Amino acid sequence: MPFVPHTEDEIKEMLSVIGIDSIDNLFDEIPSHLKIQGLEKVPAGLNEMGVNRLMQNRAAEDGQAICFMGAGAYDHHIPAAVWQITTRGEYYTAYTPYQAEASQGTLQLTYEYQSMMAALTAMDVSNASLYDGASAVAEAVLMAVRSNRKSKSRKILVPRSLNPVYTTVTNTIVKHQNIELIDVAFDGVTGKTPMSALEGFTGEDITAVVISQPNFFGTLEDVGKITNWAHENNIFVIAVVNPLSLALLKPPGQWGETGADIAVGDGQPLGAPMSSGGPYYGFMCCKKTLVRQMPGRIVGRTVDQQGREGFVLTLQAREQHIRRSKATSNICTNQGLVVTASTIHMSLLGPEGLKQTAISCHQNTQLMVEKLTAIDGVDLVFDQPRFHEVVLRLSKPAADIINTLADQNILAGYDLSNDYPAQDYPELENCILVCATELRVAEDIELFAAALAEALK
Amino acid sequence: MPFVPHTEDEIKEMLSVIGIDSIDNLFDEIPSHLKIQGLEKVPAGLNEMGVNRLMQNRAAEDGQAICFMGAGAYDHHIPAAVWQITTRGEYYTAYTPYQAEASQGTLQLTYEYQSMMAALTAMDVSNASLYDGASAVAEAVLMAVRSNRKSKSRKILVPRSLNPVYTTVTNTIVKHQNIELIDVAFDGVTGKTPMSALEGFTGEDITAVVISQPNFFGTLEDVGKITNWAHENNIFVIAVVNPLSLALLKPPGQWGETGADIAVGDGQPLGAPMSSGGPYYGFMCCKKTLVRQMPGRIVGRTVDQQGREGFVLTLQAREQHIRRSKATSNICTNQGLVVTASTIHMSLLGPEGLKQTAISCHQNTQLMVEKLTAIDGVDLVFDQPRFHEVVLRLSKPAADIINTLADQNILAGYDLSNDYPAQDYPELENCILVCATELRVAEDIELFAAALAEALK
Amino acid sequence: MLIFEHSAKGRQTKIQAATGNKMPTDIPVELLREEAPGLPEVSEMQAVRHYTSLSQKNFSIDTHFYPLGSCTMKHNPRVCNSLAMLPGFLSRHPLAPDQNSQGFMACMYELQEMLCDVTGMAGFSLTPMAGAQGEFAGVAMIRAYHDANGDTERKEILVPDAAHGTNPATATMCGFTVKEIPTLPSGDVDVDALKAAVGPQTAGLMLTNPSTLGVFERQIEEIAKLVHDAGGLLYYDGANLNAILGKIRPGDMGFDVIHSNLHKTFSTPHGGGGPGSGAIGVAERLKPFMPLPVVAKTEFEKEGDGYRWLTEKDCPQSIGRMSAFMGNAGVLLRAYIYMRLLGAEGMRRVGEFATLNANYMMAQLKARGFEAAIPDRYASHEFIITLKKQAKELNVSAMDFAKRLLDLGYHAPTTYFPLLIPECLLIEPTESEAKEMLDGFVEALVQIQQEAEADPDMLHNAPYTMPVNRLDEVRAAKQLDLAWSAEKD
Amino acid sequence: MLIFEHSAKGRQTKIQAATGNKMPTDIPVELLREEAPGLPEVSEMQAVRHYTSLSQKNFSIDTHFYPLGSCTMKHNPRVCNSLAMLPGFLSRHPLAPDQNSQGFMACMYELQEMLCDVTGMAGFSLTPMAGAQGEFAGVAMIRAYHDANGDTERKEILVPDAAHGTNPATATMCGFTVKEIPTLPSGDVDVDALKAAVGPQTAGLMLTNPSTLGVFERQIEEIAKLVHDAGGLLYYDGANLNAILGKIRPGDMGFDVIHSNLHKTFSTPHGGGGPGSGAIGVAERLKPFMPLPVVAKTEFEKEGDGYRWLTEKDCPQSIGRMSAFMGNAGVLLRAYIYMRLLGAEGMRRVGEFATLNANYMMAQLKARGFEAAIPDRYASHEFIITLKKQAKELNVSAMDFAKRLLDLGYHAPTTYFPLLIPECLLIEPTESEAKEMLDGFVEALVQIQQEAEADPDMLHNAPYTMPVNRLDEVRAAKQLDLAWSAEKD
Ligand SMILES: Cc1ncc(COP(=O)(O)O)c(C=O)c1O
Ligand SMILES: Cc1ncc(COP(=O)(O)O)c(C=O)c1O
Repeated sequence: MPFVPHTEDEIKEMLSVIGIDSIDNLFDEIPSHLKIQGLEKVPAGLNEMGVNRLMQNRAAEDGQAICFMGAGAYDHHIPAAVWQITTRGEYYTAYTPYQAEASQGTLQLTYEYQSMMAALTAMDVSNASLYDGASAVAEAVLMAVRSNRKSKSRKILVPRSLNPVYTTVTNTIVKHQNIELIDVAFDGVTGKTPMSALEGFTGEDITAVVISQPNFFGTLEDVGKITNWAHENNIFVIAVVNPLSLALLKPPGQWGETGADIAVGDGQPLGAPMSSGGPYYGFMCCKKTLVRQMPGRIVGRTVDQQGREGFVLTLQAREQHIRRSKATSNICTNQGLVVTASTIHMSLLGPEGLKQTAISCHQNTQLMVEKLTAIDGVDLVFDQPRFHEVVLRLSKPAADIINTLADQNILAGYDLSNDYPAQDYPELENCILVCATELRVAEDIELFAAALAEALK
Repeated sequence: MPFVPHTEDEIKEMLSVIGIDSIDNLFDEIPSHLKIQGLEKVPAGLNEMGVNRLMQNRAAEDGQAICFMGAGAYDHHIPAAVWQITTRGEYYTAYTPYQAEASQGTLQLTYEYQSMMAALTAMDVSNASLYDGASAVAEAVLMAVRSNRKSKSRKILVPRSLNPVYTTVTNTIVKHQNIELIDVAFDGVTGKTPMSALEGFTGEDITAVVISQPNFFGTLEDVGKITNWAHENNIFVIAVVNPLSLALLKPPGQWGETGADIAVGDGQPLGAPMSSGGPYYGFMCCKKTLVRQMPGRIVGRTVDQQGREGFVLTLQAREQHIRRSKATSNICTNQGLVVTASTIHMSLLGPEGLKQTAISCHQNTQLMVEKLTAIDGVDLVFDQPRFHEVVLRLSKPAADIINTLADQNILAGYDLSNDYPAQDYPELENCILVCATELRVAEDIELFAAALAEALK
Repeated sequence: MLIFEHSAKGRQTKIQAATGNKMPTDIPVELLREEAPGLPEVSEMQAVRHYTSLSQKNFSIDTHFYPLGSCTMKHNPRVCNSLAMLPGFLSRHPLAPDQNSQGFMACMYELQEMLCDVTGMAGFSLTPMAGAQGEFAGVAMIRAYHDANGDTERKEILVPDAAHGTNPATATMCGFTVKEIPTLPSGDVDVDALKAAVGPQTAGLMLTNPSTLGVFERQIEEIAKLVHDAGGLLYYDGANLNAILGKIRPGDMGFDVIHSNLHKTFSTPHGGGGPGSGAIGVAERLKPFMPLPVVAKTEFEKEGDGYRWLTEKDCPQSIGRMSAFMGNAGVLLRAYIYMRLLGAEGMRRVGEFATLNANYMMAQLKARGFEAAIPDRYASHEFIITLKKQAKELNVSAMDFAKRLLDLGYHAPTTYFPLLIPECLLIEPTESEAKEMLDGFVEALVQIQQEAEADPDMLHNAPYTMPVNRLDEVRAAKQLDLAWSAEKD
Repeated sequence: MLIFEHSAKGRQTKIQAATGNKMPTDIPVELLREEAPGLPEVSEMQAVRHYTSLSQKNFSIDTHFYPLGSCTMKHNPRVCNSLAMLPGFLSRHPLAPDQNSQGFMACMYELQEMLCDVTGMAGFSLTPMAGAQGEFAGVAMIRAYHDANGDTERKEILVPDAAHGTNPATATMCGFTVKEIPTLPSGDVDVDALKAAVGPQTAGLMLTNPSTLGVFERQIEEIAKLVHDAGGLLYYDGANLNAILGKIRPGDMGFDVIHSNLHKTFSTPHGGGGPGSGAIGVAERLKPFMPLPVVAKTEFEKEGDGYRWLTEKDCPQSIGRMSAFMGNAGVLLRAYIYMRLLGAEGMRRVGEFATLNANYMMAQLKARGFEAAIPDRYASHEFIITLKKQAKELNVSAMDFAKRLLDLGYHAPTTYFPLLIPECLLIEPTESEAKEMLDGFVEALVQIQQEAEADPDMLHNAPYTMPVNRLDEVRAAKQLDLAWSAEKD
C-alpha cells in the first residue's frame, strides 16, 4: 500500500489491541449517510514510473523559453549547491522549530538569514519570512497602522509605479480594517513618482507611504527625498525593494536622513527559481523600535544552561497561538525552505558576488535597450536611470507581438496595457516591460532583437 | 579564486610562516626548464553560469531517445529516493572507510549491500564491488585460476553467447598470465550453448567454464545441466548474471546440484542510470570456501570495545596495500557510490518490487516480439525462453535501419553484425538485439513498430 | 559557529557569479550603495560544509518519528520533489503566455478538480499560501457573500475554544469580532452555548472536524443547521482532513467553505516552517467570490481542450488576489503528484490508517497507565494524553516529557495545545509510520514515566544528547539578539 | 540497526514498481526462482530514514576536514554533480549511434585534449575506471610496445619502495616480476641502486613524482635517461598530479605513459570508495597501443566537424578494452566540468595552493615540535610527520593520534603509508582548505600531543564521540560475518 507500511498481520494485531474487528469500526461515530462510497474525479493511483512519464510530458509541454520577462519574477542563476543542500531531508522535512534543542539547524540558519537581510537592507532587524512580496506589503501596511502612533488616519499613499498586483493584494488584505490606499500618480515622462504628487499631501494625516525601488517600470525613484519628506510629515516609510539590487543600490536603512521604517520585498531573486510564481518568500525588516509590532516568526540568539550559544523562536507573544485574536498577524506556516535556499545563496555569492550579479543584470539590460530601440517600431518610454527593467513602446499591439515571440520560445516581456490583474496602465498602450538578468547574455539579446524586428515588420 | 579560499593577507601570513617570499619558491627544487608557461588547449575558466549553458546545450544535443537497446546497459526506472539520498554529501564526498569509527555509514551500508547480493545470488558472500560486469568476469577468471586447485591448465571455456565485449575485456586483462580463453559455440537454432559443445571437453583439464544467464541473445541457458557437467569434471562454474533477472530466475547458488562457484555481473540494472556506460559496478559473489581468494574490499561485522555492533574492512591481507605484488588483485578505488545507490534501490523495491519489475520487462519484451515479428521483413531468430532481450533478423541492413530510427529518436537495438568490439557475429547478418524493459510500455512499442515497418518498406 | 565566523575579507566563491564588472556610471551616486553589505565571504566548500553540518542538527521526518499533533508530519515521497523540480517547471515564468503553460495549467486544473472531489466542494482556488491565508480567504468570502446580500450587520465569527490560534486571528484581520464557544468534556461543541451565541449578528462559524481534541464532532449536522438557519456560513479548518480523507467530506457535512493544508494532508514537505499551501474550496453559492487566479478549461479553436486563467473580468465579485502570482506553485505540484500516486483508493487508506495508528497508540498508552484526555471515544488521526497527574504528583510537566523524548530519538508531540487540556501531548502518528515505531514511542513514554518516578530532576534538565540543552528563552526575549554584526561579536 | 531489521514480511513500497504481474508461463519452471530472495521489505519512509540517518555516521569532505594523504580529498563542486546528472546525459545509452551522441562525445574529446595539455602527453584514453586500472593499461602498453618490437625478454618492472601497493600488484597482473628500488633518506630514489637494477630485462619503471614521501624527485631527468637508455619505458603514477598541476608536466620529465586519478586531481567525488577514473596518457610512440574506446574528431559530409569512436579497426595494436563501454562516463563528465570551471589559470592555482597549504602546515607543525619525515626540503602538496619518538617514549602510536583526531572533528591523515616511514601520518590538506582550518588541525595535534604526555591510555581508547569506539578487527577477520541472514540474526 503506497506510503502505508502495515502488513496484514500487523493490522490484525493492532485491531485486537484496540479491541475491534475492522478499521471501519473506528469510524462508527460518524453518521453513516455521510460516508462516501468512492471518488469520481480522482483517477486510480499511478506508480512512480507512470507519474514520471506524466509529469515529464507536462513539463516538456511548457518548453523552456528564453525569458525577458520580469515584472516581479526574475530568471537568475542559482548556484547548484543551493538546492542540493536545501532539499536535504533534514531541512526539507522538518517543521517549525517548536522543539528548539532538536531544531538548531533550522534555527541557526534562520538567525543567519535575519542577519543577512538586516545587513542587505541596512535595517536593524528582520523576521523569518512572510508569504511573498505582495502580501509582505500588506503586512507592512498593517504594521505601520499599528505602530505609527502619530497618525490616526489609516491612510496609506501607494504610488501607481508600485507593482500593481502588490497594490491589489494589499487592498485584498487590508481593506477589512478600514485602511484606505490612496493612489499616487507617476510622471508620464520619467516614470518616477514626482515629489509634486506627494507634496499635495503635506500636512495631512497620512499613516505611511510606500516607496518602490526600483519601481515597477525599472526606474529609480528619488528615495532619499521622499523619505525625508515623509518623516518631516510623521509619515512612516515602507520601502519595497528588490533584494538583489541592494548589493548595488542604496539600502532602505540609509534612505534620506533617517532611513525607511519598514523594508519589504520578495526574496525570489535570491535563490528561488521562477517556478510559476512560487514558492518565493516575503521578507520584512524594520527599525529595532518597531520589532514588537512585526508579524511573523523571529529567531533570537541565547544560551543554554551550560552557557553554550543556541537559538530559539522569540517574541512569540506577538503570535496567534499566544495572543489569538489579538496577534500581530495570522501567519503561522511561513516560507522556511525558500529562506533556507536564500541563506545558502547569499552565503555562496557573498557581497561581491551579489554586486557583480546586479551589475551584470544592469549591463545586459542596457545592452538590450540599445539593441531593441535600434529596431524600427520600438521606442524607449522612460529615459531615466534604471535597474534591470525597462518600458518599451511597440508600433503594434503588444499582445500580438508577445504571442508571436512566445511561439518562438521567447518571452518578450509583460504587457503593460493588459487586464491582469485589472487594466493596469491604460496610458501605456502597446507598451511592454522588459527585463534582462545576468543570464540574458548578448547572444540571447541578439536572438530577441532579431525576432522582434521580424515581428514588427 | 575558484575553489581556493585564500585571501591576499592570508597568503602573506602563510608565506612568512614558511619563511619565503613567494609561492614560486616552493617549486625551487624543480629544474626551471621543466616549468611551463601556460597551457594551450585548456580554455579560460568559465563561471557556473557559463558552464551551465555549455553543458545544457551539450546534453540537449544528444536528445533523449526511446531506448530499445540493451546489450549490457538497460533503461530502468530508478526511484527518485535513490539518487537523492546517494548524492548526500556524506556518501558522495567520503572515501574508502579507512577510519572505521568515522565511516560507519558507508561500512554498514556496504555490509547490507553484501547481504543483499548474497541473498539475490543465493551465494554465501559478496565483495564490496569491482569496476563493472566485464572486468568482473576477468577477475572471476583470475580467481578461479587461483582457487581451482584440481586444475593446472589455466584453460577457461567461454561461450560465444556471452556478451562479446565481456570476452574481449576478460582477454585484455587475463592474457598476461598465460590464461587461455576457449570459445564455445552456440546453437544456431536455439541461441543456447549446447551441452554437445561442452561435452567435447569432458575429461580435459579445464579450470572453469563461464555461463551467462540470460545469455547475450536474451536466451536462457540450461544452467543446471551445465553446472552439473562442470562440477563432475572438476571445472569451476563462473556465473554471469543480470541481477534484476534473479528476482525471477533461479539464482546461481542454486544451479544444478551444487550451485555456481563464483557469480558475477554488472549491477547497472539495480539503480544505475545508463549514463553513457558508467559508472556502473561489477558485483562478485562466491562460496564461503573461496572468500580468501576473492579480489576487492570486503566489509565484516564485529563489535567495539563496549560490545556494540560495528563494521570494518576485513580480510585486508588479500589486498594490494598489504600484499603488494602478491595481492589477489590490484583494485583499490572501487565503485562505492553506485553500490550505495544500488543498496537503496534494492531496499526500495524489495523482493516483490524487483520481481514485478523483472516480469514487466519480460511481458513488454514478449509484446514487442509479437508486434515486431508481425511486420513484413522482421523474423524471430531464436524462438526460445528468454529474458527481456531478443534477436530479430531484418530484411534490410541493420545499420541502415538503426540509423533511420535513430533520426526519429528511437534506439532500435544493437547491430549484431557490426564491428564493435570486433566482428561479433558474422553469422547473424542483419540481426539486431532488442530489449524492452518495464519502461517500454505498449505506447512506445507501437511507436517503434510503426517506425520499423515504415523503414523496412 | 555562525557562517559569519567563517568569513574572511576578500574571500570569494567566484565561480558562482560574474567577476570584473565595473560600477555603472549611469546611476546617480546618491542612489548607489556606499559600503558593501555585511554578508559572509566564504568559499563554496565552507558554505557547503557549514550548511550540511548545520542540517544534521535538525530532527526531521526523514530522520525521526515526528508525531507533532495537528501538523500531519507524514512521509514526503521523494518523487514529488524531483518531479516538481523538473527544469520545465522551475523555469516557467509565472506570467508566461498560456501557450507556454498548458502542461502546468493542466496539473493545476486537475488538482482543483481532485480537491473538489475529496472535500465535496463545488470550486477550488489554489492561491492561498498556507492554512492561515486560506482561512483569510474563506472568512473574506463569508464577508463578501453577506455584503453582496446587503447583509452588513453580521459582525461576529464564532470559534470554539479548541480552535487553532489562526482562526481567531484571521477573523480579526477580516474585521470581525470573535466569540468563543466552549467545548464539552466529551470533545463535542457545547451546542447549548452555540444556540445562545448564534444570531443575526453571526457571519459564520469556524470549525475543525475532527477537532483539535482528536475526536469527531458528532453534532456536526445539527450545528450546521443552527448556523445556516441563523443566516451564517460554516467554515471548515482543514488542518485535520487527513483523518477522514476518502471516507467523509466536509461538503457533505454542510460546510460552505474550507481550506486544505496541502502540506499536511497532501504531504508536501514542511520545509522547516514552510512553504505550505492553504487551497480553498467553496460551495456553489460562494463560487463568485473565490480568490484569483483559478484555472478554467476552455476550448481552443484548433487544438482541442486547453486551459486559461480566470481573471477579474471573469469574476468581478472575487475577493481579489492573495499573492503576486498564484501562490506556492511548487507546493501545488507536489500535492498534485502525491494525489496522482495515491489515487482514489490510496486516499481512503490515508484516513483509515492514520486513524488506526492513532487509536492503536492510544490503546497502548492507556494500557500502560497514561491518561487520555477523552478516554472513552475513538480517536481520530490524533489523540491527547494529559500529564496533569504527573505534574501534580511528580512535578514533571508535559514540557519535561517532551524534552526527554528528544534524548530517546523521538520528536516531541505538540505540547500545550489545545489550550483547554492541561499538560497535554497532542500525538499524531500519521499513516506512514510502521507499528514498530509506534511501539517504540510507547516504550519511550513508559521509560520516561519511570524516570519521572525515580528522579524528577533528571527530567527537568533534559535533553542531554542534543547539541544544546534547555535554552534560556527569557533571556532571548529580554536581551534581544536578532542579528549578528561584526561589531557586536 | 540494519535495514533488514526494519523489514516485515509482506511490507512493500509499492509505488516504486509495477504490481499485480503474474509469473510468466513461458519460462520453464526449473529455470525460475523458487523462494523470494531475502531482501528487506520496508516502506519508502523507512528506507529514506534508514539511509539518511546512516549517512550521518560518515565523515566526508562536505562535513569535515579530510587530509587523507595521497587521496586528494578536495572540494567537489556541486555544479559538477548537477550538470553531469542532466537527464540528457543520464539517459544516453552507451551504444547510442553517433548522431545521438555528439554532445557527450564533444565533452570527451575536449577532456582528452585538455588532459594531454596538462600532462604533456600525446594521446589520452579515458576508459580506465580507477588509478589501478590505469596502471594496468599503462603497464600492458609497455608490454605491448616491447612485444611489437620483438623485445620479449623484458620481464621486470622496477618499483621504488615508496610506491603505492597498486604499482607492484599491477605489474604482477601484467605478467611481470617486480624489483624494488630503495629510497634515500632525502626522499629521492637511490640512483646507484637503480643503476644496478636496470638492464636488458627491464621493461619499465613506475614512479610517482612528487613521490608518496611528499617531495619532488630531483633526479627525474637522470632516472628517465637511465631507464630509456636501457630500453625501458617510464610509467608515471599520477596520484600526486595535484601537486604540480599547471606548473610542470610528466611528459616533459620524460615519462612515456601516465595515469591520472581524475577523482583526485580533477575533483570528482570519492563516493565512499569510488567510482574513480584512471584516464591514461601516452607519448607518441605508445599511441597505437592505447586502450579503446577513444574519441576522434572527424568530418561529416554535411554538418561540419563531428566526433566518432575509434575501434579495433582503427587501432589494431590496441591493448584492447578494459570495460564494457567506455569506463566511468559520469565521472569523466564531472572532471570535464571541473576543468572548464578552473580553466588554465585555475589549474596553475591548484598546484600552487595545494603546495602552499602543505608547506604551511608542515612549518607550523615543526614549530610546535613535531618531526617531519623529510625535514629540510619543501613539501609537495603533502608531507609526512613521523611519531616514532612518541611511540617509543609515550607508547602512543600514529593510530592513536588518528583515532583521537576523529574526536576533535578531523578525519585522520593516511597512516602507516608509505611503509618505509615508521608511525607516519601522511597529511594532504589540498588547495581548497582555508588557513583557519589548517590552524585548527595543527592545534588539534598539539592538544593530542599534550594528552599523550599527560595520559597515554586516554589515547589508546579513543575515539570517544563516534557511533562506535575501536572495533575488534581480529574478531572481524576470524569470526567472519560478511552477510546478514534471517536465520543467523
Ligand atoms: C488546526 C489548525 N488550523 C490552522 C492551521 C494554520 O495552518 P498554516 O500553518 O498552514 O497556516 C494549523 C497549523 O498548524 C492548524 O493546526
Ligand atoms: C600513489 C597512488 N597510486 C595509485 C593509486 C591507485 O588509484 P585508485 O585507487 O584510483 O585505483 C593510489 C590510490 O589511492 C595512490 O595513492
